[in-house]
Amino acid sequence: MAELSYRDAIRSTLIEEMDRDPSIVLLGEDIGVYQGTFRITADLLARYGAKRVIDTPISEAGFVGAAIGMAMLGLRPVVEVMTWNFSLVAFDQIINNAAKVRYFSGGQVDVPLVIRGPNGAGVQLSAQHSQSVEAFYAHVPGLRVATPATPAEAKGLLRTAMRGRDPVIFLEHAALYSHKGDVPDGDFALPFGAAEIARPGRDVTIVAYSRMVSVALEAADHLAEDGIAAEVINLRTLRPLDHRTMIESVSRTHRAVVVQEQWRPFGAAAEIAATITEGAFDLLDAPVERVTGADVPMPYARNLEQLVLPHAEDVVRAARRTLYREESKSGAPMTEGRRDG
Amino acid sequence: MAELSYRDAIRSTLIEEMDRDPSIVLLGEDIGVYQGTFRITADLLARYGAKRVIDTPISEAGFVGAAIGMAMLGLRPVVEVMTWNFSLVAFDQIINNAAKVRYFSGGQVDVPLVIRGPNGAGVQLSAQHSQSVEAFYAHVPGLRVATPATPAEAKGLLRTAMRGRDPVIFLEHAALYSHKGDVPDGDFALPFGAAEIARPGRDVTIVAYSRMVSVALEAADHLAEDGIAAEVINLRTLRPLDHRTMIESVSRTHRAVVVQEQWRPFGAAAEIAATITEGAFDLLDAPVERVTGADVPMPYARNLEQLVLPHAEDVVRAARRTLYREESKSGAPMTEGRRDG
Amino acid sequence: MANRTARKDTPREPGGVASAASPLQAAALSSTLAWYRTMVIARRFEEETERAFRRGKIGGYLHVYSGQEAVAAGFLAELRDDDIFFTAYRDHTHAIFRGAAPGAVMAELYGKSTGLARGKGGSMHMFDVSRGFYGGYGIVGGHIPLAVGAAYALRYHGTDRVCLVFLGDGAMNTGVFHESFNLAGLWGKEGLCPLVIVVENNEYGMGTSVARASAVIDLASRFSGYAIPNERVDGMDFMTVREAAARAIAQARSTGHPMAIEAHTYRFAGHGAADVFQPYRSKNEIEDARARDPVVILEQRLRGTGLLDETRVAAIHEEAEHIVADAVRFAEESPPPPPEDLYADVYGDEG
Amino acid sequence: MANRTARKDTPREPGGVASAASPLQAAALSSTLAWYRTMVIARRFEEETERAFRRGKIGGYLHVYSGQEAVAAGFLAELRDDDIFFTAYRDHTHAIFRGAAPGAVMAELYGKSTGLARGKGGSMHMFDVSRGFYGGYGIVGGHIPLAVGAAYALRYHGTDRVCLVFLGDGAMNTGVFHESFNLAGLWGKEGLCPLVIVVENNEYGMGTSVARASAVIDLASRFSGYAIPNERVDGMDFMTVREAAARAIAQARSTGHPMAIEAHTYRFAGHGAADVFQPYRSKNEIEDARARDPVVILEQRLRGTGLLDETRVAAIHEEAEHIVADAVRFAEESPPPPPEDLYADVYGDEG
Ligand SMILES: Cc1ncc(C[n+]2csc(CCOP(=O)(O)OP(=O)(O)O)c2C)c(N)n1
Ligand SMILES: Cc1ncc(C[n+]2csc(CCOP(=O)(O)OP(=O)(O)O)c2C)c(N)n1
Ligand SMILES: [Mg+2]
Ligand SMILES: [Mg+2]
Repeated sequence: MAELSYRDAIRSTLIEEMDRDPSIVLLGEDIGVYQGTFRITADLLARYGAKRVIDTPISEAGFVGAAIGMAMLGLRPVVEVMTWNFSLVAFDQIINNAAKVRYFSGGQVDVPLVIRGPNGAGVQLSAQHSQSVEAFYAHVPGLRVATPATPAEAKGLLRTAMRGRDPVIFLEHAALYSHKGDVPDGDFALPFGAAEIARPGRDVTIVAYSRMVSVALEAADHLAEDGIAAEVINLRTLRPLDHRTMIESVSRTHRAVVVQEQWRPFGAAAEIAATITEGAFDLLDAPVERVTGADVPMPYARNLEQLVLPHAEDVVRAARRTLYREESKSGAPMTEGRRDG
Repeated sequence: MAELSYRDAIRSTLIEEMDRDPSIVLLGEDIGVYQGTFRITADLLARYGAKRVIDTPISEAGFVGAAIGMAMLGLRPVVEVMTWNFSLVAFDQIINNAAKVRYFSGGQVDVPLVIRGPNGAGVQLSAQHSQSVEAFYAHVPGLRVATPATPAEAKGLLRTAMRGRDPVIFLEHAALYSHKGDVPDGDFALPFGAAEIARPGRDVTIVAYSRMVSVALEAADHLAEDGIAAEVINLRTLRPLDHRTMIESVSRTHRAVVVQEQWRPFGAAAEIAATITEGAFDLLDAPVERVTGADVPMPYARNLEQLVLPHAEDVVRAARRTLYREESKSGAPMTEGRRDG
Repeated sequence: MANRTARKDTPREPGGVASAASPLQAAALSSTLAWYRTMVIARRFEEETERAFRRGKIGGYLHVYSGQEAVAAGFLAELRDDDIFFTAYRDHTHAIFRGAAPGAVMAELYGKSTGLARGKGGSMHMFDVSRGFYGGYGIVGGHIPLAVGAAYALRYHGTDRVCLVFLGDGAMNTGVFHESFNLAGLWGKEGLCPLVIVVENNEYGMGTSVARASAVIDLASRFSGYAIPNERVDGMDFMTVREAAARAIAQARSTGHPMAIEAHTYRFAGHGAADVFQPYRSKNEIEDARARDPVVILEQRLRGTGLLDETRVAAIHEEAEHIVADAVRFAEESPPPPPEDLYADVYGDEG
Repeated sequence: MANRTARKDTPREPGGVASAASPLQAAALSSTLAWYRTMVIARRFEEETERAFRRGKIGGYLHVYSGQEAVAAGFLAELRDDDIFFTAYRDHTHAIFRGAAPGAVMAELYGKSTGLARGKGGSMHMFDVSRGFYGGYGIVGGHIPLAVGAAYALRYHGTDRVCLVFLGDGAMNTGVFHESFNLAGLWGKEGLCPLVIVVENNEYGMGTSVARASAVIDLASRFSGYAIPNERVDGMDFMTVREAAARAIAQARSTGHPMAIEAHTYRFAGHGAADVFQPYRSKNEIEDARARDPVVILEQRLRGTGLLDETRVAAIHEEAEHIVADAVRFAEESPPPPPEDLYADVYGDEG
């Protein structure tokens, strides 16, 4: 057990796996000479050489596609997208090639590809650079989607991703890179599709992933002061999605809140809420509440950005609503209506 | 009132609006000399000339982006994507420019852009050419998403789209182009965000859009033989999404089924089901059922493709489950588990 | 570091099921006569697919290669057994030229479990990885970067294998074309991209001529923007293509640097089976092009050398009839994929 | 069909609020001296933004233009008032050169409601549509097709206005670069694309040099692949740039065909405020580049012509201090956007 930052957990996993498996190569913009915009790949060029740590031009579709071809030919590429926003120019390669080629080839190829990088918002990068892309990718069969919330998960899920046979969308959160936490030593790996109960509780279940897990835990603290014992579920991966853990929890708490950073309509929280409702309808004492980011392109101004992002107080209010300790949002405020465009 | 095919409803609307407004231009692959792969634009090159009917190279990001620029400078471009699958190479242009530029410019520009073309599956085009993209686009603020199910809607919604100030994702369904139906004459337009009750009923609400509306209506017929009066809601647009009509219906029927062609996880039906549950939780006698396509890339073989797509019988069974006339899927079959990757 | 694998005498059938035998087993690949014979078979095969499409036996899109045979033949004739290649969706003929059983190709078009992709892919997605065919792809230009990365991987593994990528003139206007070949040019400088690029310039992307789709019509010249050596050849003459292919493949193999060849050819049929009226080109234009039929051109060359005569030609055509008929029968009689296949091969790892 | 609009004497302030006056109102744009003065102001402005960023007054990314001033100045000096332009995210200076009040630009960086984009955009998204500045964009290459379509629209409306697009060397490796300029080349053949393309080649895309990012280093030559006339100029000399700009803009205006100019320049500061160590280049390299500071080069030229002397230069620098100080004060004192602004301008239509 060692204390590592989320950043170092990722970096050390890359090193451990690259030392162990020469078929692993890294590709991305400014991951080598520049040492990586978030320094995840610092010193790796010197350590492994230019053949294994490949600085690319600004050509996401090109190098993501090339990585798919490498993966089909026996390499294990790990692509860094400088931020997930830029993956949108490679969207077709990820959706139409990486996710599907195994299937439409009748199972003739493996695509052991990991695409990783920072996802999400929070540091005033404005509309084009503040997206959370999980709802796009988790919709697509053939992909796996990981959303680590802690350093230990970053290591454990990345190792599993790097040893698998399928393309993995590995969504780190920029705001978590400096967070520290205990990380098991050695060959520690975490399975996909297995959520964690981050905090046990009997009164209400709060489901979150990535950075929103800390928001959920903060909310749980506030609720505790109020005598409300919230159970916090950290999903860890969205595809596969762990139905069982959620349903089992809700069958005890009879209430659920789902927290998501991105736009509400057609967002990830909708799938999670629908899944819980389908699996535990008769056990629910209140509708599953969704706490999400505002349905607007991310504004630059700090005060507006803070209005967009979900905060612990929002989660607390939602949890209290499920317990009927707060009046509901019925007769939704003007902004609600506008939320759906 | 005239009887028109879905195809002719779209084509005649383009002509009516182009005759009326010289700022409208069409762009797309093979829409001119080739007359359009689905002949929507047949003869329009001869009628309006090459300056208004622009044949493009295979450069979706380029010409969608160019159309955004045209829209910012006072033109009203209507882009045809040969199929929506190809919009994925223009995804960044649509998400990061078309949807957001009004916002991050502080409201200094309009983007009166319509992107239209066939969406969905059904004719053995296999994995790369059989996608329904609505969940991707309906997630994004700044976009409007229309999903006409009938010739009248094709005309009424397209006219509204072509007269608006915002980018519209206009999702036609290839399998509907030859469908005929009555279309009001003259300046007929339909508002966005206003769903239609395609068939009234008191026992269960079936919510659908695009081609799945006919599947829902077929199911309603079968259910009727069984003494079950299903109300069918045709959403018409997904963004904005008409909450009121759905909630109002469910408050009468106390049961709902949502039908969607595409992959279940993180699909459009999740948002619809979550919205209904949030708005009518106490009125629901059963969990909202989702009937969706199988969670696999679309296979080519006809027998497998038919297994993927939702059919009326699936909707009937789901409706009967909400009425507890069919045992539930609990202890979900093996395929269910695999559905979520 | 050479890593030659001898062509397997009895190649394993796709999907591991029995099917009609491959025509390529009958004669040594190197022989021009064998290639003439294979081109005749491929042409007959494509004509048959169009018939089957009209009869509703084949669904989806169907893009045939008739008229362009000399391009794929010339290059695949020079490709080593352990080399690999990628194509767009106009891919039936490439599969047959590489040694896939026509029955397995036809079965794929019929959506049968014995198909080259087990019925999952159809016309646009032929795959025969056991023979180095890494697939046909349907998004125009979308397969290009895969080939660039595949070439890198071949060198990374320390082999002298090369990768070939076939693409159309229309694909040259896609963004991914530009990004991919800039990468190829960069990696080639390090000797890490043994890639041969084959532009199948058949003058049209669907209904749009090269001149209406590309700001420059000398397509090969665009590769200069990526420091990739390039030349233009007559794609209707098998011998010419094969010579150029030999040079390009040898170059790429020895240098690890990409080479590009634009083969000028013509599509005799419509873009796809749905392209009936072809308003974008004249009957005359098609007639003129057919006057330079690559199969006929090769036939005449061989008659010239005495390797072919009337009776031999007739025999080859008759044999082609039988092979294609067998392929159709095999496809007809093969079972559709079992329902369990629906969820097979979505993932390689367990749930 | 000329459609000249006189420069408004008191341009409306962005967001319609009062702010520090624009430095460009003081002198006729045509005067080289005025441009020297404006370049001095822009340089001081950028230095101030870096200070403010370190003080936590500015959030997000911050990309300054120091060292590249002669490029934007040379082109914008030749742009007519009714012409338009698009840029990437390194856009503060372009906004100031076009006449935006430094206070409004600084207020945008501070995320205030008086900002050039009402505080919605920040450093990467300066917009001043009233002056034909159609914005700064953050996705590399993403703005290029917008400019191509905008140019088409200008001609479609029957005007002789032109569109300028600034892009970086790194943007030349994006797919959308290729797709967009192929379209521009095609539309230009019809006289429907009055576009001037300005490549701001500052030798690096973030930490990646042109030679490591592009298979060819003669970037201008790539435009030949789209039949777009192109030339390369010294981007450090305002006079040289301005001459080339005059030619290119006149050409595009008269022919409706795109023209491309690669201006060779250098970025004095890090890529962004976070790029402190700059491991990708040496101190010496930066020193050498600073020896050809575009502001100093223009100063020396003007001293040579007697238009400038010691006292005049000192006065201009002092004035710049005041203007930038006023801009900062204006930004500091401006209010943040009101909460209601959150849902404003998501859509243009109701509901
Ligand atoms: C990105 C994308 N856009 C559009 C299409 C539709 N489409 C299929 S084939 C084709 C023409 C391709 O022409 P070319 O590359 O010359 O190949 P050819 O068909 O001539 O062999 C088009 C536009 C597609 N498949 N992918
Ligand atoms: C598609 C995309 N990929 C990556 C980035 C991250 N990024 C921002 S600026 C930049 C370098 C751009 O270099 P260049 O075009 O030369 O412009 P310069 O910064 O030198 O002015 C990169 C890689 C981005 N914004 N967009
Ligand atoms: Mg072609
Ligand atoms: Mg640069």
